[in-house]
Amino acid sequence: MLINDCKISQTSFFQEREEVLKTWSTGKDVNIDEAIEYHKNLPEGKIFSKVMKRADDNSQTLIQPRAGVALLGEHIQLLQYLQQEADLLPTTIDAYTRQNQYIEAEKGIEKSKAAGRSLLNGFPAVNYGVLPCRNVIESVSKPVQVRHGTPDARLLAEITLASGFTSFEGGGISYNIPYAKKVPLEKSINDWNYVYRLAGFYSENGAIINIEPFGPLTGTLVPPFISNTIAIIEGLLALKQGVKSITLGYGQLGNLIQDVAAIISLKELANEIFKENGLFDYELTTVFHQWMGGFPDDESRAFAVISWGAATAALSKATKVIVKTPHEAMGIPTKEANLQGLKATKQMVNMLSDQVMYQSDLLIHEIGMIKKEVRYLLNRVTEIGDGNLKDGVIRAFEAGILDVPFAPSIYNKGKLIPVRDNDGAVRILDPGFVPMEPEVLSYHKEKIEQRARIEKRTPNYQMLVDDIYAISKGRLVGRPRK
Amino acid sequence: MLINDCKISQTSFFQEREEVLKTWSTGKDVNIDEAIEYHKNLPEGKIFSKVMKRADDNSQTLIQPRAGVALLGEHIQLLQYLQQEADLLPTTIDAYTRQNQYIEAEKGIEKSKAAGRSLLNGFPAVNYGVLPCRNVIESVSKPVQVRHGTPDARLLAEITLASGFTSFEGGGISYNIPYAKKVPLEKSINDWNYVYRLAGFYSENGAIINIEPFGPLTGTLVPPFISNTIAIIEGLLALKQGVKSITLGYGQLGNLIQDVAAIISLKELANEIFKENGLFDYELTTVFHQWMGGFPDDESRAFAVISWGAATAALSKATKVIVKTPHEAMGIPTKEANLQGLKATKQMVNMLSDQVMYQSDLLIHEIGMIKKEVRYLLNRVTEIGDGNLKDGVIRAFEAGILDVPFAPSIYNKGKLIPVRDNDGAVRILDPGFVPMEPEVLSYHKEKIEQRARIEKRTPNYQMLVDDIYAISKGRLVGRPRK
Amino acid sequence: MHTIVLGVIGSDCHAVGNKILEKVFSDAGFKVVNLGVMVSQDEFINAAIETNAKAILVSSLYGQGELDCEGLREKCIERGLDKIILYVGGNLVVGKQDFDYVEKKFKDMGFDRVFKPDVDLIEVTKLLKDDIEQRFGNKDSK
Amino acid sequence: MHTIVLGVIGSDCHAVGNKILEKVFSDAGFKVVNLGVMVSQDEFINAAIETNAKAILVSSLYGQGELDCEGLREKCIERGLDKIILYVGGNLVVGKQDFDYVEKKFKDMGFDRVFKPDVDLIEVTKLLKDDIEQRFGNKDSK
Ligand code: B12
Ligand code: B12
Repeated sequence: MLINDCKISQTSFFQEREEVLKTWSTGKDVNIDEAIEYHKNLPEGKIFSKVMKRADDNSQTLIQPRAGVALLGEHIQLLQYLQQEADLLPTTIDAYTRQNQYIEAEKGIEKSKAAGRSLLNGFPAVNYGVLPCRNVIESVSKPVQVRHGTPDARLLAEITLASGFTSFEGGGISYNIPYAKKVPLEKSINDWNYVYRLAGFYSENGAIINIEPFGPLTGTLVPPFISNTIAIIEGLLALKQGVKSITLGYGQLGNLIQDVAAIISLKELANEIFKENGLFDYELTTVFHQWMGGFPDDESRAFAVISWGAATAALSKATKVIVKTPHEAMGIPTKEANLQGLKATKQMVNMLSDQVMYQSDLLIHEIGMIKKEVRYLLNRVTEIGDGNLKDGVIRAFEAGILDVPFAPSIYNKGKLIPVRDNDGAVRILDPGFVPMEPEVLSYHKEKIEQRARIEKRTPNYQMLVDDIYAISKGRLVGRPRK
Repeated sequence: MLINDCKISQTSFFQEREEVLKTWSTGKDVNIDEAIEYHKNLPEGKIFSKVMKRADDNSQTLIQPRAGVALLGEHIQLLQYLQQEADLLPTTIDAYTRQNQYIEAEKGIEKSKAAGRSLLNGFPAVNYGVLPCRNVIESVSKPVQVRHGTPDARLLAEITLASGFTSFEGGGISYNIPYAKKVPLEKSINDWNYVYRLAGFYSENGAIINIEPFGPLTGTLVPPFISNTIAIIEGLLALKQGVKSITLGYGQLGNLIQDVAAIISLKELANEIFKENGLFDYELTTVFHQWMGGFPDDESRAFAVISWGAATAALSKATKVIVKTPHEAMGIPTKEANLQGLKATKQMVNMLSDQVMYQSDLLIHEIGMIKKEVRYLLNRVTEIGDGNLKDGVIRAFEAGILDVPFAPSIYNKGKLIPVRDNDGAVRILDPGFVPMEPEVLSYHKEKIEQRARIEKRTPNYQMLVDDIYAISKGRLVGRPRK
Repeated sequence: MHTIVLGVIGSDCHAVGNKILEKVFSDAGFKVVNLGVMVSQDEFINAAIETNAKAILVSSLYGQGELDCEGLREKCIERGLDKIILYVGGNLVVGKQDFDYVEKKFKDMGFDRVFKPDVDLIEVTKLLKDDIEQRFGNKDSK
Repeated sequence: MHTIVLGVIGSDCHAVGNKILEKVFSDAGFKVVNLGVMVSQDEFINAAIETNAKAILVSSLYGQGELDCEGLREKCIERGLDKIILYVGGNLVVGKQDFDYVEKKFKDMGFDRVFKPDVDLIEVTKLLKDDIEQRFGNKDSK
């Protein structure tokens, strides 16, 4: 597949920029030239792309939590506390900021001050602005990334990149379809092309910004070929805008072979496709998310889910793993619970870092399968876009060719139905309008029928519901209730 | 290999029995005929062999804790509490009883009553006697096993089997060499042949007693071929005395492939060798022990170690897994901590029960390797015993042909030195007097040299010490300290 | 058949539970008007008025429910929905907090019932039927 | 070179830590008389008398140390070892208990120092040298 999307021109980028910086008062403090100098003076150990690259070279798996609270001082304390165990730090942004509701976020800050605890589910970076955010960067000794879920993250990117954050999560599909209801893809892709261009501009000027599309999407039974396809698309879009450090992600599903195959095929195929498109000047790393769906509320059981995610991440040799906590099912974790998740993960990753990956027929088959599915789907998307990836994506979602299960967006068809097979791998029960080669689809169906036979029921919505609850109720496959 | 050990004759068994029952006052209450009837009236769900067999048929992995306290009422409460999550129950015996120090145990009971908490590290079943022990069996709804570490367990077996315990752990090697200092093997093997004969007598009369040799031995870097050899020897000795349900065990070392290979080769080879020896009338199941060496004292890290054990057990399709707790490094767990270990394990085992085992070249190679090593060693043991297994074992330990690392027994040479290879698998640095085929030994050495090269040091005692501490300090291979 | 309005309040995008709630309440014989995710207080109230609903079932998963739900009862009364039943469920506040505290907080805001994430939904459908009959009488009137 | 006696008390068979202690204290310049596992109070005292040891290092891992260590100090005094240094370390009681409580309990029994399992052993060799010099003077006398 070859795409013809182009880089945003310098003029139109800077024109748009002017508007963006006006959308909230803190925008006026952004000075990109000064910011680039600031980045260049950061020590290597605080630069995301450097730390990721080194880990990848050493086949290491780094660990990173999610964390963000409303108040600046507390947010800094939180990160300082977590860096004792974490290799990479996050700053998770609150849900109002994600919707560009800065007035609501402002209220949230005030109410949090009054309540003496965070009433926001993250750190409202835009409201704080550049200097307070630099405070975050300067108070810790590890690289910090912005993690969020924002369809229009232009201002957030301007402010946080200017503040010295060296990595920015998201993409025009992955931060729209699972996170928004009514944002047109045309808009979110444009807005994210802006973000990529901004990151590209920094990078071209010697301040490399790592970009990480959000792999897990809705985190709920998303088949690997869907999420890998979207990850590669977002990777292509980002590289086209001059991004040089890209981390592609995937959310654990629970079947070891499928999960390892997903990470391996993601990295291999992304490299192939980037190069086919004449893109060579980049560093590609991977991120594995511990299970992103519903967690068990018992903390001991949650530890097992966390540990299995850590084990799979290490065996897949993902460059980093995003860590859940024993509080996952209940609410945003305390810093102590967050550290617990990190410690369990670190122990596991370290114990497994010394182990080689086994090569089995099953694994090789699964890798081949996912690559084949992704290539096929990518070709359909480019075709329908007449070679233009952005147009292809928009039309593909419209037609249901790209389809993410359980997504809240009205621009997502929601016709594809996944269920687990008898080994817990996620397969396609009904592709909806997603194009799949007939023999591939029948492989999926066969796998599901095998499970159905064993469970003595026909695969239907109830099977899917059982799968949704399965891990939180203590297993992987949602067996019929007795 | 063919062995000529014979079954103890009825007369000499009952002669010895009379003496055994006199060694503590509670012995006089044992009535074997009544006891066999008692067993026959137990519901299937409380019979160890039945529950194990069913699990094995369904490729399920059951979970079992360790637990025992000094006072009867509290011990019952403890088991009732644990059975909400456990599939199989234990009764762990205190260390005085293990040394037949019933007077000390009596004092321990009294002092525990006075202190209001258990001062013994287990349940002193002999001191309680048959009827109080039946109270245990009748207060719970799952099968209960005696777990201990007693070189001379004749009276303990008499009392607990008469009480309705349907499984008994141990063997003449595995409950001597790691647990005692000065007990001659001749004595412990004879005493355990008595126990096996007793279990055989029950079994021949319709009350099947499950016997489980203690696989992990010292739990500290015991190479799989050593522990598997001893497990198979004890299995043979047990079957020769009429035992019909046997569970062979293995203690996790931490490298996934080696651990899975150990369980698979153990089961396959045991079956081969039992049949070669004309033994057919038995049910063989397996038990996998979560890591038996030093644990991390941080509870979150302990959860990761527990979870990795659970995962490996499930992937190896062991019939049951013995569960550690987050308190492991600190002390005998509270009942809550014990339950936590069970919950994490259950979650993991259930999530993985749906996954098929991968067949990789590495795994197949490792299985073949262990089988080859065990066969070779078994043959040397039988040879040196002139076909008699008991004599062979005694002479083999004397000559260092059988040798268990870190064992406290003066009858163990302690010349074999294991260390981990670069993937964390346990290999032989120095076999001492343990016979190994040259090409096998050089395979081990090569593996270790590979690690030594990477670590830029020569393999020595410090490497071994680093390996001993490794898991408790957060990794699998004890890398040089910086 | 009782009509009920369902939705996830505020800027919350968690869609999975919402789809399951729709299914369970439909199966239990309710006429479900599902507004999906990211629903404002006004959208809830408009839909309830338009469809003559007996209850509004609010979900909040993302932690900011405490901020989003404030004033909903008052607004309902303002708009003439003086009898409407208000349920709320999910991960209602930020962090793992004592449920009694959370329940009281939302009851004080005017919710009739407050649910944890792991509530048995079949039980809730029964509760809701009872509550509706009690508040509106056994007939199908508002 | 100071002589010290090492062993695991009572019916305790935990051998791994004992082997490491022997190595560390030998490397640190002590003459170590290692009695191994399952050592009775009398065996400790006999060895200390025979070898003119300055300290007895007791290990207990299996939880019953509380029972096994009772009276060791008194017995030492009875047998004329009135100045001997007594250290104890390991998992000293049954269960995960507050270390302050454990330390006090064993100090009350007459131990000079009480150690957790994860103690830095190099530190302990230094402490022991200091303690010996303080109690016995800088010369090699008892
Ligand atoms: C999947 C998931 C996501 C997916 C959602 C995809 C999608 N669009 O649906 C993604 C990755 C996008 C996501 C994003 C975020 N998430 Co989220 N997410 C989850 C997760 C893991 C599972 C949710 C789920 O689907 N469960 C399965 C369904 C079946 O269960 P359920 O949602 O709980 O719904 C049931 C019950 O709650 C109950 N119920 C719900 N409402 C009502 C109402 C009534 C009346 C009744 C009776 C019952 C009821 O019945 C439902 C059906 O059984 C939960 C944690 C968990 N539960 O394990 C976190 C969680 C809900 N997310 C959380 C957060 C904070 C976020 C983010 C803000 C990101 C962040 N800071 O990390 C963003 C939200 C952005 C936004 N605008 O909303 C927090 C909320 C924290 C809190 N309350 O303190 C949670 C609890 C995780 C955590 N511990 O931090 N998330
Ligand atoms: C391996 C092991 C075994 C092996 C021992 C093999 C052998 N012969 O050596 C086997 C399986 C046989 C075993 C048996 C039992 N064990 Co065990 N075992 C362990 C385990 C997992 C590791 C011990 C170890 O080798 N650690 C590595 C070494 C290097 O560390 P260490 O032993 O702690 O020693 C260091 C320190 O303690 C310190 N130290 C020790 N003594 C001293 C003294 C001084 C002066 C100083 C300064 C320092 C010091 O320095 C040492 C070197 O670093 C521990 C739990 C853990 N730690 O994770 C349980 C543990 C010690 N065992 C325990 C128990 C109860 C038993 C049993 C009674 C069985 C049972 N009920 O389950 C039997 C004991 C029977 C008997 N007669 O003693 C308990 C003790 C409980 C308590 N104190 O509350 C523990 C803590 C497990 C638990 N949480 O239940 N065990």
